[in-house]
Amino acid sequence: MSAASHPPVSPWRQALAAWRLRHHSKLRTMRLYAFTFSRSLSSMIGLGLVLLFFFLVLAGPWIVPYPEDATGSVNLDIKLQPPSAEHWFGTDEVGNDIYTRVVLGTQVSFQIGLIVVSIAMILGIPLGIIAGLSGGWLREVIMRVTDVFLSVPGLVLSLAIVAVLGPGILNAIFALALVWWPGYVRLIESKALSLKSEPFVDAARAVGAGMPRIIFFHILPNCVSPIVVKGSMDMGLAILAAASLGFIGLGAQPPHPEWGAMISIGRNYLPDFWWYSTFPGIAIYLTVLGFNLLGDGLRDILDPKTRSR
Amino acid sequence: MTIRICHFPRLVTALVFAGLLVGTLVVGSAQAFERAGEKFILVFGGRQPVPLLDPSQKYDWSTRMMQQAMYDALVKYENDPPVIKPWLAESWDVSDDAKVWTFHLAKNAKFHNGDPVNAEAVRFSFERTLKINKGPAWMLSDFLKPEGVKVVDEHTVRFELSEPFAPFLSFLPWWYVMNPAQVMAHQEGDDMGQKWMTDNEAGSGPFKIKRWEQGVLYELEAVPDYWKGWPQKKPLAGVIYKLIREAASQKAALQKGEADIVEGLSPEDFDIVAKLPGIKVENHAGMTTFGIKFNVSQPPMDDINLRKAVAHAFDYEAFLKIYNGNAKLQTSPFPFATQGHIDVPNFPRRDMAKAKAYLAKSKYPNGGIELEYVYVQGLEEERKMGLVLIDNLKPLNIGIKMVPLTWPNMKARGSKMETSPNMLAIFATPVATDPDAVAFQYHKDSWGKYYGTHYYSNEEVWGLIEKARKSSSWDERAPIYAEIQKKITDDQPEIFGMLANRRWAMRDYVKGFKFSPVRFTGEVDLYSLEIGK
Amino acid sequence: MALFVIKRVALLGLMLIGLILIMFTISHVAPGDPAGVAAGPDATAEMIEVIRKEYGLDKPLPMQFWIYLGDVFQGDLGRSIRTTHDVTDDLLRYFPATFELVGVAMLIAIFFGVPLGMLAAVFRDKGADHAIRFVSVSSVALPMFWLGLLLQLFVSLKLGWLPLGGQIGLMTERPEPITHLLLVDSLLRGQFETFREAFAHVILPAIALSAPALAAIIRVNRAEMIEVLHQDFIVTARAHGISSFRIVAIYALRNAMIPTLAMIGLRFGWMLGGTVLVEGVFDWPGVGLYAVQSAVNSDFQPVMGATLLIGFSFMLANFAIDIAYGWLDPRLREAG
Amino acid sequence: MSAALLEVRGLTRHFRVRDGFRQHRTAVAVDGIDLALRAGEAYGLVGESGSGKSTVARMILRLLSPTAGTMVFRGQDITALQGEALMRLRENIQIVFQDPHASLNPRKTIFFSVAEPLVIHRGLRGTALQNRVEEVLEIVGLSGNFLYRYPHELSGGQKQRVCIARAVALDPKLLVLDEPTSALDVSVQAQVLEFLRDLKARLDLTYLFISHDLSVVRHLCDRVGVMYLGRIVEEGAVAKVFSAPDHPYTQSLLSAVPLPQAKQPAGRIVLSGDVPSPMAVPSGCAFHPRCPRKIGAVCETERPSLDSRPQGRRVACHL
Amino acid sequence: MAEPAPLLEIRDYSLSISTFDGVLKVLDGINLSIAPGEAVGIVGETGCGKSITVKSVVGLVPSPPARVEAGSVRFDGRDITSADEATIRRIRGQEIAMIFQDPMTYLNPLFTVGRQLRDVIQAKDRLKPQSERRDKRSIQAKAVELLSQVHLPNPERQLDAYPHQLSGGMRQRVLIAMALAGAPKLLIADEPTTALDVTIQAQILDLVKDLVERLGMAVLVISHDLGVVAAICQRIVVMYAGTVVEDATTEALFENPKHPYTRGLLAAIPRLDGSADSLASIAGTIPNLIDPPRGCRFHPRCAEAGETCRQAKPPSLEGAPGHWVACHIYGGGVG
Repeated sequence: MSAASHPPVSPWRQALAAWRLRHHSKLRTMRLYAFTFSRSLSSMIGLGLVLLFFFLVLAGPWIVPYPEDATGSVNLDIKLQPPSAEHWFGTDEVGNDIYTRVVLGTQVSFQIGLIVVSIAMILGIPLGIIAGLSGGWLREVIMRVTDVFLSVPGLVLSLAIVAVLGPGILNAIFALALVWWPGYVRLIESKALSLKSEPFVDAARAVGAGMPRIIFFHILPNCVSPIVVKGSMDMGLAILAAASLGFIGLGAQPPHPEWGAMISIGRNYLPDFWWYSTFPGIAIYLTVLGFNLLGDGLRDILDPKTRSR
Repeated sequence: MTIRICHFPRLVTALVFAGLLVGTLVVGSAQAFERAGEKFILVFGGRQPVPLLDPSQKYDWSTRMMQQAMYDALVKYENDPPVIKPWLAESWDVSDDAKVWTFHLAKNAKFHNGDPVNAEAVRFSFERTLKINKGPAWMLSDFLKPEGVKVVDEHTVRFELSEPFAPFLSFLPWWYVMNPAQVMAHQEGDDMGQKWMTDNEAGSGPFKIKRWEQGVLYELEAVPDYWKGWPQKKPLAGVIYKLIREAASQKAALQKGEADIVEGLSPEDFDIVAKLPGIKVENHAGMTTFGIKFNVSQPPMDDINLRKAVAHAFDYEAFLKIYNGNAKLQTSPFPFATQGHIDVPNFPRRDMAKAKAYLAKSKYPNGGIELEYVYVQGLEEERKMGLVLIDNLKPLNIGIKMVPLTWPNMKARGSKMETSPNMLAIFATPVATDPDAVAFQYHKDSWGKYYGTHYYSNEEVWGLIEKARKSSSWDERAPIYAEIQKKITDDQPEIFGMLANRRWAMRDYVKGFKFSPVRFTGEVDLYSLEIGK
Repeated sequence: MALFVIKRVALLGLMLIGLILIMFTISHVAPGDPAGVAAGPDATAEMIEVIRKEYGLDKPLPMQFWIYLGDVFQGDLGRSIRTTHDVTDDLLRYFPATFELVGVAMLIAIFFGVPLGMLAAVFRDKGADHAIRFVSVSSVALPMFWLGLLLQLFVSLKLGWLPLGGQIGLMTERPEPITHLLLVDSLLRGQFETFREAFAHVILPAIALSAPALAAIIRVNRAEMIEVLHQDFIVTARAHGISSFRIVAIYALRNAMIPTLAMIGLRFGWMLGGTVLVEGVFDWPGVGLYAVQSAVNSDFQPVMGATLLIGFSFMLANFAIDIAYGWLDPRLREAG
Repeated sequence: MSAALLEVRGLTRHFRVRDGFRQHRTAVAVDGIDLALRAGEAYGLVGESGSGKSTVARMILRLLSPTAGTMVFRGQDITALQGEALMRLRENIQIVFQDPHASLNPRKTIFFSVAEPLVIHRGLRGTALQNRVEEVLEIVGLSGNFLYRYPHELSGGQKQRVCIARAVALDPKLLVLDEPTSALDVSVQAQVLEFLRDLKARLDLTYLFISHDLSVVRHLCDRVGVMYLGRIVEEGAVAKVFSAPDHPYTQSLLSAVPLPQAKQPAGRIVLSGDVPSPMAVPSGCAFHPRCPRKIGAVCETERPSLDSRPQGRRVACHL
Repeated sequence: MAEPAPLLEIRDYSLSISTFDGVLKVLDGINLSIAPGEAVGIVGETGCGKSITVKSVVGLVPSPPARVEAGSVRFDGRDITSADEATIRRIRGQEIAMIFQDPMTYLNPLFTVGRQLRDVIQAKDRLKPQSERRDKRSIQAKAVELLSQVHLPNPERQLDAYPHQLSGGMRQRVLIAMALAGAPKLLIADEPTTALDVTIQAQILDLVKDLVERLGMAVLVISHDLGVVAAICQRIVVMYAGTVVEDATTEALFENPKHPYTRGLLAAIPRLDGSADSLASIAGTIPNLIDPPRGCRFHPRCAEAGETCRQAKPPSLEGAPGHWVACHIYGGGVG
């Protein structure tokens, strides 16, 4: 057999083949994940809802019929009209298209969810690692402070914070992030604590691995699954919490199309103008449902304890 | 792992059974509302609590409604247009310089505990309010010192003002008379009974407290032998003020007959309930003006041309639309019911050509600025006005930043010239029908108050205001107030808005409703009401 | 045990101080002027000063904290600046209603959550399981204020089955207080009509409030039941011919109840938090509504008081759960 | 007697144990043991659960610090080594744990696990690293296509080989084997044991072999120490100790093992009672409550010392 | 041979379990019989199916995912292959008792020993006619009696103890006491001593042996440890990958092992007396049961395998009296 008889193999292809060999196991695991995930109807519904949500976040301004209605425009002549062909979800008290506002509300919710969860992770994960690995007084201090924060229901604490700072989307985000991080400390601390006594961590110590190495190569990679699962769930819950603040009147302010605030205003028009508070409510429900189902599905595939049947 | 369970139906049965149990408890429990005894108790469904009953400490519409029911003042506002009627005072004299006022008290007036209402009680009540220096104290504190109230005899009391004050009488309906014996019996420290008076009354009015459940309801009981008697054939047995915070609940309560009068519905809801059988809506022009105050002391709103541009760009019709026609646009800085109101000629209305012309003359000929619009968080109508502003000012290339603040924070912002926002939405109800009560809002001494956040400055106007309040002759005062209205309009310290109608929805058997525009938004005079069933 | 309790109580006190510190810190970065609020709309500068002195707002911060801390431990939570009421009095007045609401909601959540979780575990991956899981996930995702509005709309307004809001009918006299809990008092006083009315009033808000807890209890109970049913000792019981019902309803349930109990404790706190949403919707005269009303008006002392009360109740609940743990789990009951 | 590679004196370890609601109690896991490993030998440490044998292993690796006692490795006191010196020690002493599955990071490839010591100590990377890892895996009999697999894809025996590969990657002098085969099936155990024997010869290793399985120790080790409740009760050459145990505990231990043969030997000693808790170690000779040959009060009051007996044996018994 | 009718007889029993990866052919034509009063051991490595065989027979393997593909099970003269849950439970309760590997996890940690023991006694009583059921008092007495039967010191006091308060050996005794509650005809001991220390193991083995002799019940011991089985049993069944490869008396098995797997297994065991100089190991690994090797399931690891071994499943043949081997070599079919 001569070399000429083969078509020349492009280096790109070679690299790909090498890459596939190296990551053979990972790819297989991914395929397994995908397969397991796709077999669960509820997970797929969750994924679908979350994808829809992200689609609306990105494409919202281009697909809504009246984008200016989300930035404070007034059409008092058509206020409070029931759902119709022009206004799928009806109009609100100043004649804005509720469909437009609900769709564009995804952006507000997405911002809130993402920022709250990110801040919570940025604060919570390092503190959790420190507390879990250090032990002694440092752990005590971190965990006790965490306990204090967790001893008040998050909604009440954020209510108090917003009450002081004044209503507004930024203050709401700040307040929610401030009450959200302790959850991550708890999660990571307990995970780190149990990982710390795993033989493979002992083994790493025995071959001379230092603290940073143990944290970054042994503890953190094994915390990824619970973080991903919690993160997904928390996206939904943070959106829900922000909507709750909006409902009380302390969250996002007009003309921001925030769902909770819309329901809050809409309830003044119940029961005769039912569509006003109904559609934002459905939007919250579906979004939170989506993130929850997705989180559940991720837990099923990432957490080996529930994976084995 | 699945377990084959033969006995599981047991569990299901238990669940179903429990459900049924709950069901039997509930069915039929939503019973219709009934009135007790031969007499009727009227139920008023209101949204605002009455946290603090003491007339020396606080007034707002719900509080004053209760104070008016339980206390008497020397005089009382009634009717539309409002007139001042003798009440505890049967008559009064005033010196020519409007400095000394003498009141002759009714001889049969007595407090709920039987003590007579005498000159000493009046003196004590004024002294108490002035000393505590809260609530209505500001109305008179500049002219009346505690020492200025003199007991002449058992039934005569004299007020000696430190300087002439023509509108004196118009403020007196809000100065209620309390029983000194009861108040001082509950003094803690030197609080003059403030703590006790929060949830208790010591009045002589037509009603007294029966139940006082903070945050839930307040029940009043009629005083059968009220010293002034009852105007109606079949007086009420009492009134329940029920806190119903949600519009939907208010409507439902009204429909089911669980409430007889409700206030504070949205304009749409009033229109809807008006069409329902058995329900009528009282609809009256009020004295509350809605305006958007500019801060004229700070850039950019110190530029009169910008102010005029904004005022001419604003769509005044939107007010009428928001209220479904149940509002009246202002034609002067003064409300219609104020004495001496005139229709100011060329009062600003929407005119984009003019608006652009004014803008061109201003320092911001091409717009490009963003103005802050501060309003009370939770006030629907103010929020909508904000949205209207955004919409209206877009063509001028002026942006609006809507900032909802709680009332206290908003007041805090407005209390300093530097922090007072570009635009501030204010509902203001003058406490008296005398024009001074409105005109004085544009005086330097009002700066920093919630109605003085414009920091309006015009020496000439100030002079006129001072001159008018010292004169006791109406003929002399009337032209001055006409002049004041025109001058203020010229200076455009605010967008002069509208006066929204006051509306109450009530069952059609509620009779004896007497409207008076000088009362606050939801405030009803409970004294004359009856149930005609 | 005594030592344990003492330590826990000490910890409780420490956490309470921590909470007070957090709340105090939060409250003192406030931009508004509390004294100005109290003085009322037409107050003059000197009127405001009077109030500032009266509320001790003129003292330095650490001083104010120290005073506040002392006051809290004497049961004095300050005064509302808006209403001049004693916050402690207000809270005492409103708390029984909240407690009752949360109690009923928790009973609903447990009463339905535990059996449903069990059913779902037993019929894992069958229709019933899917249906129950759907209910569970939905209950989390439904905003409870919106659920409350829907319930009002359909059950009260449309069907007219249950009252729209409030704790009791207008004309109904409250029973002479014994426990200050309406449901309990009306029963103790033998006023069954009042009880029925109060019960009818509590159902809808309690359902709205219980939704997330119901979901959580179902979820935990299901997961734990599945886990427990996989355990070896279940095999022992089955191998000895003990009936399936007994195995599931007694053996496995007791084991699954331990984590469920932890969830219940956690949810108790969240429910207390949920009252700020639900009480407003249903006009329920409780602490949550009080907190929201105060928060919206920047009246901070009541918000602080309510937060402390809710936090403290939550801590107490968890304390109780810890004790209940010992009762359920002999491994912890050990030793005196 | 050649110089000891590792010499342990009075090694002691206490644990603070949480016991229900009650607060901490002290458990004596290791109670002052003396031990000397000669270079090139395989020393077996046997005992039942709770005897403290694994704690000894962890202390030698400095994964746990001793409560008391000293450890000298190749003439250097390693009891309190820190930093750089500790790193160097870990090049020379390595450990293989009981559960091969748990001792491999489930999120990392085999390559990562085996490479880890090489990266840390030798700073290898790239091809050099790859070559050395393959070489080491070759030593333990695993060919290169295992490199990018994850632990869950390997069988128990393969995983244990990976663990051994990681342990020998740095050419250590002493290998501590903590029950390396107890999680494995008999046939796999046989493979691993044979391989360990072979490896020791090839790499010139010294083994500290910890096990509860007497037959395995008998098969692999030269000398054996028997532990009971944190103390060594008997020590000596494997063949001697197993054929003629001196300590009553050793005797009953050996006698208790059911043999895979048709006829079980007659006269088995079956001890009564349970092993006492390390939180309540009996006074005197810790074995006295169960001892079938207790001679009297001295056993209850006086702790027997580990005395040297002929043929290099040591026994701690009053007999 | 005049053997008594077997107490338990498993014939050509095949079982499959469906999993995520596919259908596991867990058991393939198992034959096993136990005579009354006989002590039989099953040995084999992890995954050979020894545990699932008995669990399946007594209905402790949930179905689905498990499915009996073929075969029959007779117990005490009755065919129980497809008996309903109630029947199986009756047999489990009354006639077959089981003890398991880890005595800690097989006792409910939240209930006292007494409660669990009384529940078991009561459950067994329920299967009897009303008149024979015990009252509360005699249930308690029975519980005490059972505990003393397994030589648990202070039986009355131990009834109030929780499992965690007992040592491993004591827990195993409690489990044995539970097993004895119904006076079973057959005791199945699934790895009864694996979690125990050697000295405790000896105690339990002694106890079991003693009980078998005293009560005259049959016992089936499942273990991976040939020593444990040898200590109790008269007959040993060797399993490999879901098949029975050899079935012989203890003596015959150790003296004259026939199947290559049995021989490999014996050669792999390190000896306490040091008699094994080097350990032989069986090459290769346990096959994947989703797609097991055709023919003899051992053939890929068998040094002596021939073509027949790759093609046909070897029948079980009685090479010597009572010594059954499933191997083509002994059927003369290797070629």
